[in-house]
Amino acid sequence: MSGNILKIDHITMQFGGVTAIDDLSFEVEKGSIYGLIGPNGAGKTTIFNIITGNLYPTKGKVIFEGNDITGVKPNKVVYKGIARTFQNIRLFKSMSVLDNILIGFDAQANYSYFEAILRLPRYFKHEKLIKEKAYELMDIFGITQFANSNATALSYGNQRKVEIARALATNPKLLLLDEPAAGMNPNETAELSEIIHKIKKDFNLSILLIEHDMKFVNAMCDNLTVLDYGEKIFEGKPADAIVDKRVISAYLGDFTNA
Amino acid sequence: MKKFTSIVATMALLGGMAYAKEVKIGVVLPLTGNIAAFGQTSKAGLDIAAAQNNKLSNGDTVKLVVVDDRGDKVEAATAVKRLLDKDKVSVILGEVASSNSMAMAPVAEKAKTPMLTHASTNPRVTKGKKYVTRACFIDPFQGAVMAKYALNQGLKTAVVVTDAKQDYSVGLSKAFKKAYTAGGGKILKTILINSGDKDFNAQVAALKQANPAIVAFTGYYPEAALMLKQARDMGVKTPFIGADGTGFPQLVKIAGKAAEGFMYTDHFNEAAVSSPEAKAYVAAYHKKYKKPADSMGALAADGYGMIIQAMNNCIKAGKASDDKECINKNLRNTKGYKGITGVITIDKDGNAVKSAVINEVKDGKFTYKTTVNP
Amino acid sequence: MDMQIFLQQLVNGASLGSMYALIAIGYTMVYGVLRLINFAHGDIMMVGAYFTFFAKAAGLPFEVAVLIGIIGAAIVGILTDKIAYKPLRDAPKISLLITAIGISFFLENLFTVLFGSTPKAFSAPEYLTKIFHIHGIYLPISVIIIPTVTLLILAVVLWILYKTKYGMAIRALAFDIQTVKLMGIDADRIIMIVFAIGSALAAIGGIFYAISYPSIDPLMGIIVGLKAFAAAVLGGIGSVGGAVVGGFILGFTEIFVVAMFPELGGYKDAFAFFFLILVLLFKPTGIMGQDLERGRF
Amino acid sequence: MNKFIRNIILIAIVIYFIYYAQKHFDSYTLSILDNIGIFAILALSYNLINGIAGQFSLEPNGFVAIGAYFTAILLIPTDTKLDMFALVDPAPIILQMKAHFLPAILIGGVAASFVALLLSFPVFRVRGDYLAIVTLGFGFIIRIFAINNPAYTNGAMGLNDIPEEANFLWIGILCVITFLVMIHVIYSKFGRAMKSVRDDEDAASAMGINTFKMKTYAFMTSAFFEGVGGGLLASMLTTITPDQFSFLLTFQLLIIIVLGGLGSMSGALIATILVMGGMEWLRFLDDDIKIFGMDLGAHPGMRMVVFAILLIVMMLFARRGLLGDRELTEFFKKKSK
Repeated sequence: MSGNILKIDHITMQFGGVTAIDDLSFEVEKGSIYGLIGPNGAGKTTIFNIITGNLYPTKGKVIFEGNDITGVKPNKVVYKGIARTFQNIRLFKSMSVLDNILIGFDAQANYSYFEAILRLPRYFKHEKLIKEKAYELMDIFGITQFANSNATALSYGNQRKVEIARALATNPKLLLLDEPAAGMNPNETAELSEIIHKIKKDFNLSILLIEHDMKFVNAMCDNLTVLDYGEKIFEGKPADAIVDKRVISAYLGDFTNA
Repeated sequence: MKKFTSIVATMALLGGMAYAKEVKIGVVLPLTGNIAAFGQTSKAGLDIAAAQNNKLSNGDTVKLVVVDDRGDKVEAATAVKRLLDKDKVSVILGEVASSNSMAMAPVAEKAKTPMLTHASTNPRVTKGKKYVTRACFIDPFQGAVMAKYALNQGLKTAVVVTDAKQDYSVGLSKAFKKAYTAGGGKILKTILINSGDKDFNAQVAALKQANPAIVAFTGYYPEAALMLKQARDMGVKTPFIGADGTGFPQLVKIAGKAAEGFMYTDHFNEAAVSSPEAKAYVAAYHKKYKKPADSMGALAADGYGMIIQAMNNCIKAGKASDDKECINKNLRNTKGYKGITGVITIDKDGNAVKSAVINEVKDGKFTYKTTVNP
Repeated sequence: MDMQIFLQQLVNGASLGSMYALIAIGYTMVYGVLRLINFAHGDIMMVGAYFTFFAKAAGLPFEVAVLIGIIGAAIVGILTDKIAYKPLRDAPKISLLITAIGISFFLENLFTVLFGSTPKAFSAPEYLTKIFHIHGIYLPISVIIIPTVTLLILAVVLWILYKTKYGMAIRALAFDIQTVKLMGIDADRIIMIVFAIGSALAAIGGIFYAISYPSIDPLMGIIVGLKAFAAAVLGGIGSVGGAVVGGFILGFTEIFVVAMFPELGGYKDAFAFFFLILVLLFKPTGIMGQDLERGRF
Repeated sequence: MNKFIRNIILIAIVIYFIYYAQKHFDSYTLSILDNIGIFAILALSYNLINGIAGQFSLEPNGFVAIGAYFTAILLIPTDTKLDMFALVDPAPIILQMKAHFLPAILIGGVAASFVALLLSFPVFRVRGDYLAIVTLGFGFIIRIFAINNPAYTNGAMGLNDIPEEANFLWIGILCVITFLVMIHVIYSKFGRAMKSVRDDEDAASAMGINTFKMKTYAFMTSAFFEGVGGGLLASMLTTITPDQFSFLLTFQLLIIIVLGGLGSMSGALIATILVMGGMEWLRFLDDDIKIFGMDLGAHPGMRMVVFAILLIVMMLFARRGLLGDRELTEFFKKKSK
């Protein structure tokens, strides 16, 4: 593979006097699945928020495809090719599954406000186009049957799928998944990892994921970084992480449970 | 049913005078809302007048259809439409506030229905209108009366208090200033207030600094009362003069001792009435409400009386009592109508030419001082 | 502006600010526990003033009438909550806001129907309306009493909030209604207490208002209520101290700006909002407020 | 295409009704319809910012005022203006402003929309209840501004003798247009984006939605039609004053859209008819009430008391309004399934 898609360059994040992330660096190789793990409060989601522009780091840079994207607004980051999901699924609760996914296609529906109001041909053309794409996506995730149901009426696992499909709709190069397997039963988890591998291939994606579930991470990731209290305590292959002493001591509780 | 109607119609034709019909007067008043006090006092007077005389010379009965507009222009205009279309009234009586009357006037004008406002003093209410008439004098006259009276007392410097929210007050201030300056007086300052305000300490301080010989207050009574009180509390002894918007018993109740010596121009004071009609009205008012008759009620009663007279004149001329054109013509040609608030003559613009009275608060009562003729 | 006028306006501002502050406390407390802009709060103030007026008109001594006014307003406040707000605890916030507006309309118009809309003259006993004249400054005794009583009341409210069991529960409620329920505290009862305190304070504000500006009408609460609400937001809604600060700032601003620039007199009612917008733009949580989602007192 | 033809036929029927009403109804009925039509325009557009985009704002009275004043100034003939401005002379620009009815109405809308654009920069810095109070303040300030700048607005006296060019034909057709525009916005990517901002602002921007832009689009569209509604109101009433545009107007609209179900355009239409019609129908309560020959006397204000009670009861028992956030058609769809 040819180099990095994402580079976290010496990032420090302080809230008030508290250091949430301390001088963190790592690189995500293009086409790989990269894991970011660590106990609760280790600062994993903070990193996501920095990458997506929700937070501005105290120090350091986020480099995406060789460009500095530190502090680029969340909605602009999406256009650069980064999409994300949330730890506690955040679907648009009043909208159908289809509409939720169509939100992801927003930028690809290329018609203006006035064209929408006047119902000019471009409106019909582009709406049709993105709807077709949305159905394709739903087919991949096996959620087509729920297209017109309210998104929040679905089972937890299906909601997770909708959320990933919605993120994929933005046509990302890098997908950030925040604990995708959280709250899923083993069957659902297995199905999910299958889907993730499939979309990675089909859409030519790189994936950065946060996880708790060590088994899941082992099965998924090419490389990973272990965080503890904002500090990197390990970087390398999953197989090596399991035997690393610092990781074990920091992570013991979760380890044994997993 | 049709047959029955035609029988009735024939009988009516044959019977002539014997068959009495009902003529409706639509009344639009602010019975609720910010200026409800004006509407309610108007209605009190109107009720007295209607109880005294609700028959026309041909035996037709007059019925009042009273509608509340909440002091709102939109409601006032809608009310007129409702009265015209639904209740089929022949005349409209009302409103008090000039802005509401101005919303009503075009509707009446368009429907070619006479409208008589008893208390809207802004000149623009009747301006350019063929079917709108009023039973009260207009602000330029009232402002001039205030100015002349102040100057005659030797009070040559004035501060004008204008209620920036009331067209009535703005128009009146302008009229006062014009007449006052023309008469050799000097306006030191104009102080703005907003109706609904209760705190006038800052304005009173400004007033104190200017130290005029007289304060011309052109707003309504709730503000007048509070401002007077706060002025006297802060040691301001300058006399105040107001206009018809201040002559309400609540002024004295709210301001208490501070109201002593307050002068104002008004349409009417029951102490000054001389005609038997006016005396009868005052007596009936006392009997029913157990309080002194006020000018809003008296004006409303006069408005009612003028309409009755116009209808009777129509009957005399052989027209129907509900002939709108005829009623309007007679209203517009009212000359020397002996009303409760004085002798009323309508000029070519539809405005009443009549005298004003000047009252003063003495021992908590509105005492009559003098009458000023146009 | 010379010293005399300055001092004069200072006491006037303190007195006006006190009334805004008293009413603002109720707004802020209800907002703290329910996240509700209680639009009917200004009308509760009117209710308090009217009850006092009628109790006095019925021949009761002024002090007793004041007590009746305060208790009456508290009862109306509690009833408002029980009838119109409590059934909607789980409903969207905006439904609650609409019922608050409904209650506001209801109280204003009910009092109009019952007692007419003509302003009534509110007379206070001599000892509250006496006027001192010191070095060219006119001091109605009320302008001394009102701020003093306000500060005393503030002390009592803060004492209740920080030193009593109920106060702790109120503050806990402001953070999270669910946790409070889990802790075994009867949330509805605490909310009732909040409404009682808020309404009682509004009634005191209303009575002070009626003493200072002795004319009361059914619509008297609208503008004052709105301004007090602006004061509460200005100080940081949810914070009792903030409400008082906001109230005083508003009172002083209104008095001083008009005194210094009389030509701005017409804009007086807009100050509250103009000021508020400016503050919010630079410090969106108000002067003493914390994050909106984490109310506190 | 079937649906398209059906919609065309529906619109044609509605427009024929409007035309028929204008020709044959009496002026009282028409005035009620006028009121309903204008309030429907206002409620529909207010629903876009509050219901669809979820930005709880309380400013429509300000935009209605802007539209009304612009339209009025453009319509009133120059000599009438000279005659009318009693407090101070009108500013030269006021005398120069002149337009025909339709352009005047549209300029009113554009002016309101432009103010909305300027306002969106500071206003959308805050969210939730703060947004509500800031926008409420804006509406308040607009009114005070109108009172205190007599050279432009004739101050508290307001403007009179506005040519009465608005009739039910105009109002009805503009109401239909408003409804169509709203529906077209809602069922497009913009409507979806606005709803996503309402549901979860952070998630929306994580999906590439420019939330500020969507709020501003909703705000400006809302303001445009509120301005148009204001212009129609001015021309229908022929007279306007600043006090007409108090927050009571906003509250009335708020009641309508919440009653209809926030975010539901057909709900807003139904609620407008219920509220405006209801206010008119309840008028009998203010008249003398006679029961079994006993005259209980008139109780002015009773109507508003009953209205308030009805409002509270409705909110208690139909919390999400009449239609929730769904459109009427969605109910039929469900049934047919």
